[in-house]
Amino acid sequence: MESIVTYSLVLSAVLFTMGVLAVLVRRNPLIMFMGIELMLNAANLAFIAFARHLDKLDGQVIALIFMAVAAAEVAIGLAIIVSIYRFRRDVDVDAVNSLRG
Amino acid sequence: MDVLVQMMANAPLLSIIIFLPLAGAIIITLMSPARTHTIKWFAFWVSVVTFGISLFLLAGGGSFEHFSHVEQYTWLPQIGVSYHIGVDGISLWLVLLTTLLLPVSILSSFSAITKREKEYYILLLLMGFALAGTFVALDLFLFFLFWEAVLIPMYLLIGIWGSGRRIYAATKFVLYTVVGSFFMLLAIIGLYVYADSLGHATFDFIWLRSHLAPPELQTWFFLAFFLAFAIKVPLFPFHTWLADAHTEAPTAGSVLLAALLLKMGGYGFIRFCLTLFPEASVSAAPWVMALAVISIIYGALVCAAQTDFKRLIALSSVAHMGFVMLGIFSFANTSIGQVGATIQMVNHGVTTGALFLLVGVVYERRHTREIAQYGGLAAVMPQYYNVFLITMLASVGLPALNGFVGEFLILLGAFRADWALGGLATFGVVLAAIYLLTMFRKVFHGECTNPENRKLLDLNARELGYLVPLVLLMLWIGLYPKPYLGAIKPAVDNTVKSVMRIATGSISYARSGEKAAAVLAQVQPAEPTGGDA
Amino acid sequence: MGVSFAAGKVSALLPMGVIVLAALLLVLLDVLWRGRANRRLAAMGAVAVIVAGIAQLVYFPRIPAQVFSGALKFDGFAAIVAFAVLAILLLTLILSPAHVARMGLRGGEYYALLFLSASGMMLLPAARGLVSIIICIELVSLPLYVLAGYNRRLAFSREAGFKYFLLGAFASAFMIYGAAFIWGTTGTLWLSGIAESLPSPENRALLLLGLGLLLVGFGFKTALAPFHAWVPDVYEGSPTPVTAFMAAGVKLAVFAVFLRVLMEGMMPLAEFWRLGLYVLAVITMCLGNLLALHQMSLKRLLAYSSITHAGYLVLGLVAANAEAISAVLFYLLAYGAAVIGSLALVAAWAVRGTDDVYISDLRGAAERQPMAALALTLFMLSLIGFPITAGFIGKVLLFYAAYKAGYIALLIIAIINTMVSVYYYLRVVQAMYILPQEERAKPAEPAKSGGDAGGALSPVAWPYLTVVLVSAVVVLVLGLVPRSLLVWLSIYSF
Amino acid sequence: MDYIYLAIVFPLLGLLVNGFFGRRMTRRAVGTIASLAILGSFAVSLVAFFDYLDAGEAARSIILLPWISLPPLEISYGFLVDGLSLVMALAVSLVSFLIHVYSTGYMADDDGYPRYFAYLNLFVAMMLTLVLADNLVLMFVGWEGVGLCSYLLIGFWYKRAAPSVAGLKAFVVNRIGDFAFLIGVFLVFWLYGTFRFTELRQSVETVALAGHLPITLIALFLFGGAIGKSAQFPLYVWLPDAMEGPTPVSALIHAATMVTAGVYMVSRMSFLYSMTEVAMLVVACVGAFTAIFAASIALVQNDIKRVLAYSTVSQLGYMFLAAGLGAYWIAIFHLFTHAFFKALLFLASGSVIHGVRGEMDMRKMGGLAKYMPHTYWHFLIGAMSISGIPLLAGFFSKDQILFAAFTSRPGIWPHAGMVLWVVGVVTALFTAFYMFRQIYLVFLTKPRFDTDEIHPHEAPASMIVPNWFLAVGSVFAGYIGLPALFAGILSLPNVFQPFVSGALAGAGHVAEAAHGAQELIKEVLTTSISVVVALVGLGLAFYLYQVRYGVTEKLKKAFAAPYRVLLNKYYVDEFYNATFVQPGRVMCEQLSRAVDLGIIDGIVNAVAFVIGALGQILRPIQTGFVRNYAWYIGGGAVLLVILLWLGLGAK
Repeated sequence: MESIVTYSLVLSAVLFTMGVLAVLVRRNPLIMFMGIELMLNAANLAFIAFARHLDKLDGQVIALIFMAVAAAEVAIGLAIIVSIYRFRRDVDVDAVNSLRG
Repeated sequence: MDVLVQMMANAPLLSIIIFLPLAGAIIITLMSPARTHTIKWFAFWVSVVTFGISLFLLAGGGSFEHFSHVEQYTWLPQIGVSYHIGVDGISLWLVLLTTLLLPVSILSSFSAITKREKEYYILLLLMGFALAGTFVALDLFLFFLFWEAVLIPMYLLIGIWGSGRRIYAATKFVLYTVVGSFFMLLAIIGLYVYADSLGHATFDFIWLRSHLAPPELQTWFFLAFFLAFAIKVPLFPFHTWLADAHTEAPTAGSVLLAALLLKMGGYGFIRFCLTLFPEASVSAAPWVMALAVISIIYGALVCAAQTDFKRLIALSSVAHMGFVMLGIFSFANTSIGQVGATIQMVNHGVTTGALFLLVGVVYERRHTREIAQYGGLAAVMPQYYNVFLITMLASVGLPALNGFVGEFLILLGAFRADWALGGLATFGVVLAAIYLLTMFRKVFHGECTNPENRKLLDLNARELGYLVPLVLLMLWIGLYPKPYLGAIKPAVDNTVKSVMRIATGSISYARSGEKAAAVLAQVQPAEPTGGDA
Repeated sequence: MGVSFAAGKVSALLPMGVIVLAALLLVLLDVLWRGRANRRLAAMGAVAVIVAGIAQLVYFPRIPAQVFSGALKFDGFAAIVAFAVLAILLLTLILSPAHVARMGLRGGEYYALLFLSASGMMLLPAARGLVSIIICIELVSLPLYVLAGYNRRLAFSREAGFKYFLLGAFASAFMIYGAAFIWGTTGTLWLSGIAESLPSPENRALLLLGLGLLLVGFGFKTALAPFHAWVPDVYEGSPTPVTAFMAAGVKLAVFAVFLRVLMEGMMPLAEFWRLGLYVLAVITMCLGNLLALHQMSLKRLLAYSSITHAGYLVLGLVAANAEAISAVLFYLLAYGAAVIGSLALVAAWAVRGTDDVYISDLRGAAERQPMAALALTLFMLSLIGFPITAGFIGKVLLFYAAYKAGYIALLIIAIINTMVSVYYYLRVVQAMYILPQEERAKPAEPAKSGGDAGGALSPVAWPYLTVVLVSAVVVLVLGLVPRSLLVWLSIYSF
Repeated sequence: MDYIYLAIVFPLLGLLVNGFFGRRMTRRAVGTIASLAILGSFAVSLVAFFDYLDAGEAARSIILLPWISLPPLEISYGFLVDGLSLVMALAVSLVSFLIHVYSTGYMADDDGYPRYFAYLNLFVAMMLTLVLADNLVLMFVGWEGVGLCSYLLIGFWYKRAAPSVAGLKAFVVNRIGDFAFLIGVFLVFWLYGTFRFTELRQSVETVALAGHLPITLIALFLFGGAIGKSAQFPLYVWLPDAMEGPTPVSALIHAATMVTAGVYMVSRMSFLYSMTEVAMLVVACVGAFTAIFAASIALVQNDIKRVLAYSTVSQLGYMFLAAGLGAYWIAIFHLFTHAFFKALLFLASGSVIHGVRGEMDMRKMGGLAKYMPHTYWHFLIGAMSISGIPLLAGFFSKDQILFAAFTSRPGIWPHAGMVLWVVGVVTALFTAFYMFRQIYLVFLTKPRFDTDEIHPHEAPASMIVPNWFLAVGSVFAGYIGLPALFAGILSLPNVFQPFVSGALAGAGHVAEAAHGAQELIKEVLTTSISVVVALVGLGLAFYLYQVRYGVTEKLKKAFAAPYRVLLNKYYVDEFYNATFVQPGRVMCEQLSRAVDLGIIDGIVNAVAFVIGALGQILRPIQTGFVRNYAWYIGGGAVLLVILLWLGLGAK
């Protein structure tokens, strides 16, 4: 496996982990959501890298598709988060737990 | 009349017996809850008609060695389930007992139940439906269906119309039973898979009976079935649901519980365990017999300490059903034990059913079950005294009453299979006398001091109406059991054939003393060779 | 399959085409009718569903139909799922108007979103490549994120939507990342392809990593522990019809495709994922049951029960044999019927301002509304897996499949869980039939003893009643005479 | 003789009539019906008796109906008519009839009148079933049936505590015996495959298994039943308490008939017993011990009926002693005579009690002879007969028992005969003493009751007439079975022995032996000894209670300790109470509370609790915080991947 592929894979792994951590440790929904985007892009990066490795175009196509998916998610997600904003000024997710048990 | 008999002989009797109560229940759902009087009598007559029809089972005059009145319709061919029912000497009397006790318990509820009558009678009829089905199902899937169908009506009967800690009792009853039955379901599926592996995916009892699973499989299946049945019976360590359920249930509920639900266990053992898992049954026999004997002794001892009228009778079932279990698993070269067990199931149904009805009579008048609350009733309620006396004696196993026939045969068989356990069990006869007579004494003898009791009314016509038939039955079975045994014997022999072949091969009866065996070698012509003959 | 963009038999797409169009149409109509046409919209939608159903019937794929160079492959299995989804959608539509009105919401997008999600569900079982699968799952989920939080007036609902979305997106990110690795190691995303072009055993680590991450996504959608945590909150918070739609629909569609992915794509890797799913199944069953024991809110109880049932269903996945396919599908249908029915009653009885019913509110239901009580009892029994109900047949089939595959230990765990579950399902029956009005069932715990109004159950309005009756009938029919369904399932499995 | 079952049917009819319509009929009618029913049985037995003689004394067994038939198990309503059963049937029905008649007077003003006669009829039916049965199980039916009737009749006055307790005690103690009996029955079946006496006898005698353990076991277990039913040591305790019942009941059930069932059973199974010397010796020893043991207690009792009760126990001991020595016919003979004089004694005592307003304590009686002459004579005759005053029934039967003991040489313990004889003689002494002590205390010494308070009166005719019949019996019943010696002197052949011996084993070797010359001498010797002993006892009583009236008080002080022991019946009841009853009760309560509710049910509830608790404990994991949930997902992902890789490692 040529080095560039390996590097980009490692990079994507790092990105993914950062994304996960962002979701796990940050309390601001927007930042968490960014983390998720980071994870998605890590995935895309992985696709590209593998495309290079396998020498197939599919990977890049797939990456594009998933960007679209990500975009859709953003649209929905922001809407939802905004709707939350409407009702509570502070957007600390740790304040949102009226449903539990 | 003959025409009628003919007609009935051709009719799908069993299906009618099963579904008539169900139909009745459905019709009642359409009635207005306010019209309790109509509902009562309607339910009553439905059950009476069912009983009448069930009598035609005997009309054919055929022997019940093999299944008769068989009906089989494919139901779910994709998974090899068929609606397959039939009755033989073993189930015959249990079915009749069911159809008899249904009207009895309905009649006994007329004045006892004063709230939500509609639901009550619907549930009673449903019980009749499910119970009858359980005893005639010849397809394991169908059997399990009816087996479970009994639970919910009984749960509600106890829960809604029960007394005291009724919710606890009801929940305990269901959960306890479910524990067993789901494992049984697993085993049933296992059997199905086994049949499937033989290229004939089916739940059909008849087919499975002729294609036994290999012993090591049998052992597991047996254990699963054993748990389910042992809990229902109930056998010694699994009996604690019984006391609460029987005690808190309304009278009719207790009657059905004691007389029929417990029989589902015994019946299950003799019909399914012995037939489908002969090797396993034989190797388990010593343990089961031991448990049975423990149940007999332990149950009796615990009874002796009860202060609650109903609880005492409830626990006495532990001892009595212990006898049944003992009989079923006493494998020797004879089927006497199993025959005894089968007839004893009927006896216990009649006797204990009657006892619960009798307790219900005074409970309805006094609303207490404390034995201490009573005393000196003999003077106040002479009729009641006499009926109770006979019933109690039947329960004690006095000769010339039904209890003796069963217990005698069981013990005879058990003694052959294992003289030590048989002997111990025989001692249970003494204990039964102790706790029942003591209770009897406390309730009926002595001065009637409590003013509450002084103005107690004796049995009225309705009460006599449902008690007398039972008493007559006790006398009949006690004095002339021939018709009953005549139908049971061939069926049992036919059922236990395979078990016996294995058992007589194994040690399980050589234990009745090498000496005796040696003597038996010399003594003969009179050597008893029953069972597999 | 290759890369050629043969459109294939597009006619097979017609049903979901109808649904998608309907979705768009509903948005337009909503604008036209200025959002005051809740009922009419629902009616329109119903018509569309029926049309789609007919289309589905007409173009029933007796021989599997490839579309978009095999990205979608319509076969009997997919068709059956599609039918079921349509049925679920229809029932939801019947429920919705009344409920939407009661909650004082606007109709428009609500229906559109339902339809979009439904179209995704219909596509899912037909999807044949990981990409299409993931897209379909997104198509199913995104509208639901919104619907979950649709009841904006209720904090619960907002919170539900928020949680569902955040976690859902999180999970799907895992899924996509997993897909990347699978593609990278096998060079294909076609299920059939994956099975063929597996890397040599020694360098499968990455592939397995990918598979694992993929399973995370599926686990999340099907509510397997430990990915289940969102379920109770979302189910409780969402508008009840949406909950019903999710519980029945999402489970159905996702499990169907999950089955395909594992059995068509990953079978050679079975030895690996079986272990993983085995463990998940055990955790899921036990956790779901134990947490359900003390619930006060019927909706939440059902949420936990849905987790438990997901656990049971995994038995089928682990077994992964021919029997399992029809068993899982049957079980899903049985479960769907029961859960929709019960949630319909929840919606009908919803206590003012909560969109939920507490078990303690059910007291005396048997006397006030005997038929409804009877129906709810029936549903509970079906969820337990009691004879003469669909649930029983479903359990038998499922257990049979698992037994045949030789997972006795897992079965025993499942059985024990079933026993435990009896307790909390009976609590519902007990409340309705046994407990008198005045006395308390269990000491209602402070946090949630809100709706203890003491059996002030509103009478069941006709839309709810219809749904209840339909589901009751289904439960009974599938319980007593499931012949034809069993036949279809045996023919149209894959 | 096929009609013999009618003997059982008549009383049953009486039961039904009195049971159902008794409350609506006059007392006279009830009494008459009951008595007639029994008379019917007597007539039937009598006719059967003559038919039997005509038939050349050939045993007949009639099978009426099958009862429990599961081939090879065949139990039927079959009756065996032979000398033994006929003698029993005759004695039972005759005595019962007389007692029925007596009861019509004695119970005249009791409100349980119909119930009383219904029970009494049932009893006779059961007793006849017992003696006529041709198989062990049917015999057991009668066996238990009479037990039931005794339970009902002892507890007849259920309103008072004592009778109902006594009834309970009787039933339970009997059950303990029956437990052994049943086991014997099972053994019989599994050894010989039949319950019918005739077949049993064949297979026992054809297959020589003498001294074989199983046979000994059977014999001992069956004897266990007899111990219970016939109130032998250690199960005799119920009989004295049984005196709580109405006196005629004590006379009929607890003296004349039921309690002798054990003796009858042993004789009926004699063919089996004579196969095992061990069992025989056990029977003899238990009998002898019981005889002297009970007699010694009777010496000091003050309750008029208890003395008789213990005397019954002791007389039953004699019978077993005889049976145990193989002298079955003598056992039956003594049973026969005993039925008369003991019934007579009880009925007489009944008349006394009736005369003194239910007083039973002999210390509060005395000098009643002049108030109730008939009763006095009855009692006197009975007493003389039982104490073996020459030429009365009791004399002959008891004398032959002692002679049998004197001459017998059991193989396993040759000196047993002599020992048993000594015991028997001492018992005879005791018997004579306590009987005449009773005579003096009750009838002869000066009154010890307040004469203005109580005006003793003679019993009505209905009570006196039957007693005269019994009195006659007590005098002459002995002459049908005279010992060889007297048979020679009075040239009255012994008809009894040959009549019953057909049914018995070993045909009483004792008697044949008696023809030898030195045997005659021995017989003279023993006879004279027992006569002397009887007279000594009489004289002692005369001396202590007549000549030096009151000296007994001094004696009581002198021998305080032994007196108290005897008065308290060796504290046996207390012993049982302390060792079995109380511990048993405690154990049951502990079992019920600690084990059943505590442990077993505890475990069940504990399981439920643990599951529920787990549910509660786990709930907090559902925090409601998105980030926790996210953590779960992340963790789950790691777990899952690891699990998958595990599979890799495995490969």
